Amino acid sequence: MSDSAPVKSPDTRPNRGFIGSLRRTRSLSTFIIAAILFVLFSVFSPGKYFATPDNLQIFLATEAEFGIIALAVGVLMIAGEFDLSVGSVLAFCSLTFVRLFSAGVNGVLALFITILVGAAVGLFHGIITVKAQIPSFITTLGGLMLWRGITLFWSGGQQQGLELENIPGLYAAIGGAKIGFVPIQFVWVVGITLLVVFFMSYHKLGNWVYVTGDNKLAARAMGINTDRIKIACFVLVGVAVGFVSVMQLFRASTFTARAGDGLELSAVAAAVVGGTALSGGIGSIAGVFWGAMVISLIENGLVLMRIPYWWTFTVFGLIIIFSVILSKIIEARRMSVG
Amino acid sequence: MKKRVLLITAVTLLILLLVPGGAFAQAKPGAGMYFRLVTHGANDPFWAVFQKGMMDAAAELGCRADIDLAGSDLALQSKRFQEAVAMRPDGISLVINDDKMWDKPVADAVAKGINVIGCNNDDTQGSAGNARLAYIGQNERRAGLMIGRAVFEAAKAKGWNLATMKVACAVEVAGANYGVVRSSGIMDAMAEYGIPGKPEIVDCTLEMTTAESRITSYVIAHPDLKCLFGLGGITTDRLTSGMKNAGKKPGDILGGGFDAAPGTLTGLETNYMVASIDQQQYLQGYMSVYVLYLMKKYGFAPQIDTGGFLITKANIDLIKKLSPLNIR
Amino acid sequence: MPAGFRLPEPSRFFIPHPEIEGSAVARQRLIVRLLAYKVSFTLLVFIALLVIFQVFTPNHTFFQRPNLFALARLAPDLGIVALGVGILMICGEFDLSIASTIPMSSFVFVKLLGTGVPLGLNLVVTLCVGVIMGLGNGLLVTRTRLPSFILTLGTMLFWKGLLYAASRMMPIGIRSWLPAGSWLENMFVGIIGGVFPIQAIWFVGFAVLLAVMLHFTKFGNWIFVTGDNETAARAMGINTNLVKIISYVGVGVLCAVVGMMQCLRIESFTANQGVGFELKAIASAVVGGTSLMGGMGSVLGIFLGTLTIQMIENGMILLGLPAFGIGAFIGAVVILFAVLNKYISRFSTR
Amino acid sequence: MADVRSVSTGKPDDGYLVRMVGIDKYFGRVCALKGVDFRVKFNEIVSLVGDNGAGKSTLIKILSGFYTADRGEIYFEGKKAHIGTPRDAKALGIETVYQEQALAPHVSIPRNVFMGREITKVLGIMDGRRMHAESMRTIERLGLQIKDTGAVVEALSGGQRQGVAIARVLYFKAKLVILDEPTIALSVKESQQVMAFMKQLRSEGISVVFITHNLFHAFQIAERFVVLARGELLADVDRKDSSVEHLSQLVISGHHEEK
Repeated sequence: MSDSAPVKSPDTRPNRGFIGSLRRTRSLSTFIIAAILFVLFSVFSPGKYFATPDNLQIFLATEAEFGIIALAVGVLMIAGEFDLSVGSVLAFCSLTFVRLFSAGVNGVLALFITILVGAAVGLFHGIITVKAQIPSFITTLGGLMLWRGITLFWSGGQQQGLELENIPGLYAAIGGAKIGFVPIQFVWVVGITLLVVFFMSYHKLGNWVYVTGDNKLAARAMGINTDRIKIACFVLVGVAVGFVSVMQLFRASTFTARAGDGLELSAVAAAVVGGTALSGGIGSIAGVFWGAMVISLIENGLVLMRIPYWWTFTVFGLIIIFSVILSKIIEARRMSVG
Repeated sequence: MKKRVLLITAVTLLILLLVPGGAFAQAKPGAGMYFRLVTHGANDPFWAVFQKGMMDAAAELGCRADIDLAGSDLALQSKRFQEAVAMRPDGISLVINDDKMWDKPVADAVAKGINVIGCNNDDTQGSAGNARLAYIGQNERRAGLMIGRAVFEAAKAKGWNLATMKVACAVEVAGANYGVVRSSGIMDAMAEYGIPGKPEIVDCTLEMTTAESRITSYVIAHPDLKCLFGLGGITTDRLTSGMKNAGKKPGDILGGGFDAAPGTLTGLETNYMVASIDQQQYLQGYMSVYVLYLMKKYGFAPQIDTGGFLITKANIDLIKKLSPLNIR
Repeated sequence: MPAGFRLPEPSRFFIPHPEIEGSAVARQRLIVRLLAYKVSFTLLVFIALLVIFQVFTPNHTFFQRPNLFALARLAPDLGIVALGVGILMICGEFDLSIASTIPMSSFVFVKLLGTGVPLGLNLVVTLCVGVIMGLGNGLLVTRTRLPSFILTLGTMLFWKGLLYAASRMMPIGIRSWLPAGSWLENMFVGIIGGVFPIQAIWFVGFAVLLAVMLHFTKFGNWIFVTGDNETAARAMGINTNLVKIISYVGVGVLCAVVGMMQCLRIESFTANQGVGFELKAIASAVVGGTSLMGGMGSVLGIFLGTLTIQMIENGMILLGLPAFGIGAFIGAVVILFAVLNKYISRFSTR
Repeated sequence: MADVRSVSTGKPDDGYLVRMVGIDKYFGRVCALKGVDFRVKFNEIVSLVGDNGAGKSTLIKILSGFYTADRGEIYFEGKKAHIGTPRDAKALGIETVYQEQALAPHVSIPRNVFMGREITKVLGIMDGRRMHAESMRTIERLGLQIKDTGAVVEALSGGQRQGVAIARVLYFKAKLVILDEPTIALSVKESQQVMAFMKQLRSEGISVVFITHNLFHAFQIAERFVVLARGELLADVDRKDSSVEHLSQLVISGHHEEK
């Protein structure tokens, strides 16, 4: 991605037109991919069941769960770090909530504690990664096994139901209500996206995250505590995972120790499809939002297209390769147009 | 670059076009019908056989059927069920692996006029606990009970002291539903035979070498181990090699498990294994499609117990013949 | 930032300090100098683990024959692949698609057995599967210049889908076509004198071969410089794309060998062969001191790293830790190991 | 050497912007700096020269707060100063422009200029419009022309990038700017541009420390030269008392030769 080819006086040419706007808003290309997929699935799904309220509701609700985590992972990747442990931490947080709740803890308090637990896990990963200067890839690979293991050990692998009837208010706020046609989860992800976009684009902390990922030494020379920024991003991922764990728990109403399996690579894929660089410093929150949308669309669309299970892997693989190549082409065009 | 993009697009489209073809043979009784089998299963041989049954039935009836696997993630399975409902198929066969979480979704789907039946696992209260219209299969817990009985009977015959016997289970996906339920069945058998305690569960992963390595280590680490179960096809397959690696002779530890993978058959022949359960999941997949078809057409709502088949050294030849056909 | 906060002095960790380097090294004691090489640290931990496991396992089962036999017979599966993946990482790239290359080659091997092709030809064709899949990855990565982590994630899923579609995830036994005791079986999974598994010899053999290649040949040097500074390497006339492609092909071939080996030992193909190896292989290489950025590492390190990772799994169970959720211990150990590794090497470069 | 050392006994308020006195720095047992004195007057361009390993960068890192000296004192504007962190140095008005470490390449110019010291409204929300206006104004003040002001830094030429980094210190009203090899990877034309920036800085009343290997660049612009060798101060000469040949001989030989 870091094409170091010298750019010939890019400042002399205006930056207008369609490609220019792609360049300005990196997220647009991902949005276009998402839109194309949406149309394709709507038109070609057998019986046109894709664009029915039934399907869109479950799609939007589950997209939200995935999207919130992908956003946090995207921010972390912009800061130059990775998190492979989100799936396991999700299961761990789910279990925390279920255990607290079934022990009679107030629902809101339990939610709060669950988010705190997620944050603590993020803090743990962050401190180890930053202070010991270990690649976050390894720290969170360890976390991937560690938290799943602890979850299994603590739960004994047993699934556990949740008496959601006792907390109608909280249930509605996080997983049950619909606003018109749109499930509440999707309202959450849109709200959170706007909040994160605001922070990353208009708040100084956002700027610090970008420069930390882009050029850590420069950021440090300018007095930015890059270690703290990175740790904060890990904590952010933990908070997001903690919140989503409860959201997912409310939708499924049952805890399983295998919750979130494989989520880590999908989240990274969503961020990359949305134009986030694996090396840090590059990426936009809107891009990650649409990247998560693309991945979720494929996930849901393939089912509705009645693609047999085994082909979904192949199509997924192709789409991942295809989207990163496409964003690279747009990138190259953007460099040449300036 | 452009060429490559075109190529990739072409390949994708080709796959999309080719895949749905084939099954639409006309003039068969089920032509035009579409069924969906929503399971919590994983990419393992058990569900492959289940799926084979589904595909065979669909081919015979000329209908279409697809399977959803969810890797024991119930949140995902719940999503898959909602998606299946959104597709308004002619019927859904669902693994009802929780007494509570499926109550409302199934009732809603039935209210929408979709035939939903249970397979492989049912609500513990049967039709009283869930609005599903029919049930096909054998409870995983009963399968666990069957294999437990078989192995403990052999242990009793050897004159071992059942009150102090150590039992362990190897599982591929720790925490996955099938393992939890099957080991509960084994625990029921332990209670029947007066074996105290719980079996220890060994986390083995789906990967063969890792599984074998962990089983071996576990057997070495626990010289007092007497009965070892594989809770799935892959661990059962690796039990024999694990015991051999650990220097055990046939009969030192009694093995039992599920499915008829090649390694399992070797174990039965060489007496490392006492028995293995064929849960006849082929039937569950096959009958799901047939029942959904008949239900759609004539409104039948049967309860079918597909039973379990105990594979031992005595009947191994039959299994050996059928195993390569992916039926057992 | 609190007033008392002090930034670490970057040059100690990042940049070799030109002012101090020459004289400092001369004054370092031998043991410290040895420790400065990550391999010796990996070796030290390896030996320490051996001792710990032997001393603390009940009945000292670690060094008893059954356990050593199992390790020697099973460790090479991941080990051989990890060697290739580690070298690829030194070259600056990742390969997650090994989790599909292994079962794919095994599948082709079994299918060819069914057609009655001569074993020698079968062997060659199966290796070719590895070559083709490696070549595909290599071309994709070098042509697109996109992060290999994400590209090979894509190819892994791509091949996985094809494999599942072709095999329908069913295991296929080999005994209907290949009676026990064929030369291929003896060659790959035989047990010498009934005590020593031949896989271990293959593992060591590959390690020695690759070590010579990496550390003593021109091509090995090219791998290092390609991973360290690709622009510089290209400026020196090294075809870095070719180096990377060859490294990918190497990984593919090693995967094909392992796929076949595993198939012969298990006596069947299963679609889940190699699942999880992709991350474990990377972890092995990192534990062995390979840099995730490329340009740093050694075959001995990777060799010891993969043995360490597998020994930890084995040892944890032997220690009698709860085997349900054993992953937690392994995860904790990976983190602990990485931290320890970092601090020791920091101490030794002081 | 003795004549140089005598300076350190001068009174605190002696007309220097910065005085570093008797600086020692050890890395482990290795001595990187030994008794080095270094002064910068108000409104002056000083060139710090020396071969690799002479201790230039260590000295500068002490001045900019990355390292602390093991011994010695720093006076800033006549007052004794404690510089423990980069932030301390910035608070005093000492800014450092590193060649590769100055900018984040994928971030826009205003965000680079204000990195770490963003202009904020309430609750840390950035005032993007003002940041943009201020940064462009400063860049123009420096005499730099950038048309696409929304461009990321990666799209700029090497000289322009240095300009952005220097604009930053100009904006924040530094009193002393340290430029670490600012011309090293630049074309002749771009190097001239960067040196023009330095002149502009001085004309705004800012002192400049210019670290370089290129003695021709140094001689073209600096009024005074400080030569280090093997961690010790070798010479401190005004331009009028020196020549490029003299300097290069000092740097190469590493010791004084009486002319």
